[in-house]
Amino acid sequence: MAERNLEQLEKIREAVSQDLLSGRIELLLGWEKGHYWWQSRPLFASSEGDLARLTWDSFCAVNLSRYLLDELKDHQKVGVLVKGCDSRAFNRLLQDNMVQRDRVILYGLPCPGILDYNLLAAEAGSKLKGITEENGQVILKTEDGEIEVNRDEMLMVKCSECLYPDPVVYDQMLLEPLGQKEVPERFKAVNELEALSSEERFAYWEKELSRCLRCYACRQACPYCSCRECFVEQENPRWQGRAYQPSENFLFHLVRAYHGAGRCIDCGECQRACPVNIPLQELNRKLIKDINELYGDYEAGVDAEKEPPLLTYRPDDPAAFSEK
Amino acid sequence: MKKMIAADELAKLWIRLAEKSTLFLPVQDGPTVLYQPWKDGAQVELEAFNSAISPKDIFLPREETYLHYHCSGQSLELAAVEDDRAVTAFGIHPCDLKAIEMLDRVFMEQEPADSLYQKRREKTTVVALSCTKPDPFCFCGIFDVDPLDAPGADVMAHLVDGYMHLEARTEKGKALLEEAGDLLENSTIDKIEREIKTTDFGLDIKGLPEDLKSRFDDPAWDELYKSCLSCGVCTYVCPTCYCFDVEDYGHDAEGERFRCWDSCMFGHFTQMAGGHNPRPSRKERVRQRFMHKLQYYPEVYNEIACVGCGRCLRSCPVNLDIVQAIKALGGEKVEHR
Amino acid sequence: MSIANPLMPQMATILDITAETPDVKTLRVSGKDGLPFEFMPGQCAMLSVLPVGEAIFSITSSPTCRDCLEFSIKNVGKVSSYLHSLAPGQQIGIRGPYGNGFPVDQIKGKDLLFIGGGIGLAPLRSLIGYCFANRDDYGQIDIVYGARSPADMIRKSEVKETWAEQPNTNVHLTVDAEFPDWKGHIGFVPNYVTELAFTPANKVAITCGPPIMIKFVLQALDKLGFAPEQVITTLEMRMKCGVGKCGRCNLGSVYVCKDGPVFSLAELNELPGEY
Amino acid sequence: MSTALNEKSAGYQPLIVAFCCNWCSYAGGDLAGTSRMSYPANVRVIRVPCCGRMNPMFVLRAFQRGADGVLVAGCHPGDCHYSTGNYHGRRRLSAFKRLVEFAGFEPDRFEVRWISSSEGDKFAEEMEQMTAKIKALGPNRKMRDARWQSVT
Repeated sequence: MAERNLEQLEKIREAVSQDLLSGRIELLLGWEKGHYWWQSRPLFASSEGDLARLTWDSFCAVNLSRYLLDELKDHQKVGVLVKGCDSRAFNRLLQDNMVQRDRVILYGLPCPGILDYNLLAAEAGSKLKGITEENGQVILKTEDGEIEVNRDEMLMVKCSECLYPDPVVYDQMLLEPLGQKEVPERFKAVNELEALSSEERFAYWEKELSRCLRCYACRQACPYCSCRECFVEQENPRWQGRAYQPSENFLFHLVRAYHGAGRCIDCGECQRACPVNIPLQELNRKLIKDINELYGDYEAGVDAEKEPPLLTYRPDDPAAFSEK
Repeated sequence: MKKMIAADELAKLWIRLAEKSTLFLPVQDGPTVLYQPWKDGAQVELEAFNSAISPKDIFLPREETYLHYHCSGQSLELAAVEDDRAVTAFGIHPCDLKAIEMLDRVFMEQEPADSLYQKRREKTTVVALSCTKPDPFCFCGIFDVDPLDAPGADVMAHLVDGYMHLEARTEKGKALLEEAGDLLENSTIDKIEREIKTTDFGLDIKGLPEDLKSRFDDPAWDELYKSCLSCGVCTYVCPTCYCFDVEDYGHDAEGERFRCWDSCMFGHFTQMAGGHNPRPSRKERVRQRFMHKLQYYPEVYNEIACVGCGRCLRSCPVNLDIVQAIKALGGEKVEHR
Repeated sequence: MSIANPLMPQMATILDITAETPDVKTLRVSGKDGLPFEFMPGQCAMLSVLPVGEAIFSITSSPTCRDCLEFSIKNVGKVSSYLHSLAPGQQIGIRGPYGNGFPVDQIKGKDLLFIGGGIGLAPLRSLIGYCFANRDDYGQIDIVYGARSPADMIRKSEVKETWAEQPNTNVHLTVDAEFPDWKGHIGFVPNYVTELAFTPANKVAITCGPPIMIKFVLQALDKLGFAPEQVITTLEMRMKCGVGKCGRCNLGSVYVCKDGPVFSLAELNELPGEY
Repeated sequence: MSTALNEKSAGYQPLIVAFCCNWCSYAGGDLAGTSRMSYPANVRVIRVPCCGRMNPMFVLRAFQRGADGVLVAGCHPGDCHYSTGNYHGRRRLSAFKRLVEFAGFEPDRFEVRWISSSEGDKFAEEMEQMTAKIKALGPNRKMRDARWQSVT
């Protein structure tokens, strides 16, 4: 009911099934449908039968690259379907020496952005039965008839500000590239927060972070959080206490974000994974914005050869403090 | 005792109830609905389906300090910390109340009883609220939850045509209605008629617990866990999960000990000091969680530890939820397989 | 009505601390007036040092010892290393007893074969002491105890002198490899058990030690003809509450802290092998 | 660090934690001391091998446990004992400073300064200034752990 394009899916299936059958890859990481048409979940396909479940539609949000950390332990060669963000995540892991390039086949899928079911349902008003898509529009099929909405307005937060819909690294591009996007509003939320007073900003974060359950979904979904042992679990010294105190919430979220300084690929999986909707991308983007301002434009994950800004320096670097 | 109050007068009721107890209500907090202590101006969302996190933390708080210590030289003093406040838990849905009754068995019926939980439970008056419009993830029907009635409630409430009808079921419930007697009028309805349709996802759970007894090493476990991210979302939003940790905070001279939520999905959960871990990988941990719900708990208490609230379906970032698990383990109607 | 908080420790005092091996110390701990609580051999207690935390240890003294509890503790984690650093007179928190303990009545009238390795002797020692105090209730007692080196043996003088002198009792010691002053048996515990060729008739074997030793001891006993019902072991798991609620130590629906830690091999065979 | 100064007393005395590079600022502090220069007693100095060794958790932990201000002091650019530690430190601490400000800390609460081993006077002066600025800001409550009790 929500297939983006069956022709596209056939094309993808054909390419990957060839490789899976010939043994070029042992496993394909893709997506399959969940319980409902607006859910697509990870698929671990190792046979043609598994591939019958493969899907490619407007709900394939899960970033698959992170699964390589485990799957490369069990498989010699793994194929991954990568959207723009998944491919940047792959570069992140590559730069962190967590994966080997020659053991992975990347199938590029240019992605116009993932739709947010909650936005669709809110727009629909009455019960939403399904959608179709056409020329940048989404047609909502509701109990009371059809409603047409602009697709860009129905995107997940993480996609509405995406700069790179096309995969930046791939072995095989399976669909037609979409080209780089202009996102003038990328730092809008950051700018708005910066305009507040310290007190207001603190109150804002204290409230947002107070919902944190410390479930660590943000960390587990994140391609830059690939440490074997996270500071959170470190026993000696014990940095992160388990209490739900504001001080512990701030410690976790500031350090988590800071560990992504110059490394965060801005895929937004942290924020998507958060069960209580904490705006985590604002912390990540603050760091991206500052580092770009201070040390030159850098987009993590776009070019695996380019050195991350916090791993290098120039003698004449500016500082965010007085150097007199 | 059956009373009612106009829905637009409810704020008066909140004020009254909050005078003598901590009043928990489903409140809009940013983009989520959570059960929180009521404050003036809070945006109460009685019809939201469903709160992002279950109301279990009214009874089993995320964090509760139970002792203070003082040390000087070699001597140590321990002082118990007790929480004696009365609580009103308002707007608890039948599924969530059933889940709390499942926790009761673990924390109160099973020896030794947990005094922290028991005290809080005894001090709490539960006002349950029947459902009006369940969301697509609600599947309480297969667990025999009646979305229109919560048998364990102190007061059973219904929202009908702009009125909230309140029926006291226990002494505690009666006392609550009497407390607010001047705000209430006699209820005009006798029985609530409402058709509630929830999905069943094609599940058939009959005999599943017994069936799973011999399936600890089932090949289904080798596939099911793969998408798991090893985060704790499912366990923290779940109304029937209750794993906890105990931790100290303080320095050499004084501090406290508290208990807080923990999750069996975390790798460190079972890791021993020497390094050995009986559940070393995601596979063992995913199996533990689902087996606990579907086999271990029912083995002791004769009931699957799930109420179909749908929170794990809504919140798991990779849709690895209990329905997925039940299906993978063969708990599906024949025509759906 | 008011019930006690099962997580609340009571006060205890460390009477003395003895170094047993390079990484094991034995703590003698008393409550306000003697024993903090009554217990049976094989049961455990939670020791608290604040703000470091709490950890569960098996009680190594016999309940017939009335003035204190003894714990032989290996330095492996945060709490254990902190306990090692304490001095006599220090007050700590204690709660317990936890677990089922050894089936002292069920094994009455039987010959007993104790098989311990390293720090694994600690829980066995409680039962051994109990059996000696009720000597007439039990048949012949064989004690096989091994360690990596002579220096790694705990309660050495007690094992060699006191236990070996008891009536109808044999002590068999072994170390993993040759050591200059060691004149006893050399070899791993499971092999020694096989060499000693114990007969299973009217005998119960009770074993505790590192997991790898237990695994091979069970195989050796099986070869000697011991039925699973005749073999008893005690498990170690991470625990936080001790009362079967916190969710860490379960094997299926069985909680090691409450329904264990003592299991017969027959019982263990019925449970998920997650230990 | 576990000393929270009495904030209720009339003359508020802030607690400032200064992480000083072993090779320069720490020696600068020494020089200030041996030269009999005076600087406020509000500063607690913690020696670190290099400002490049600064872990952001050091700073946050100080705030959690009662610090009203945190200062990191390292070698002037070009003078690092390990050649490049402070160059890296400059980038990292700049990003971190902006992040904690974004989280709601006043800019003066967390500062970075370059102080060499011969700059005893600068050391004393910076400590003086930092103390004055924090005194003006008043006690820090942000990120202070409500459970942290002072050692009496």
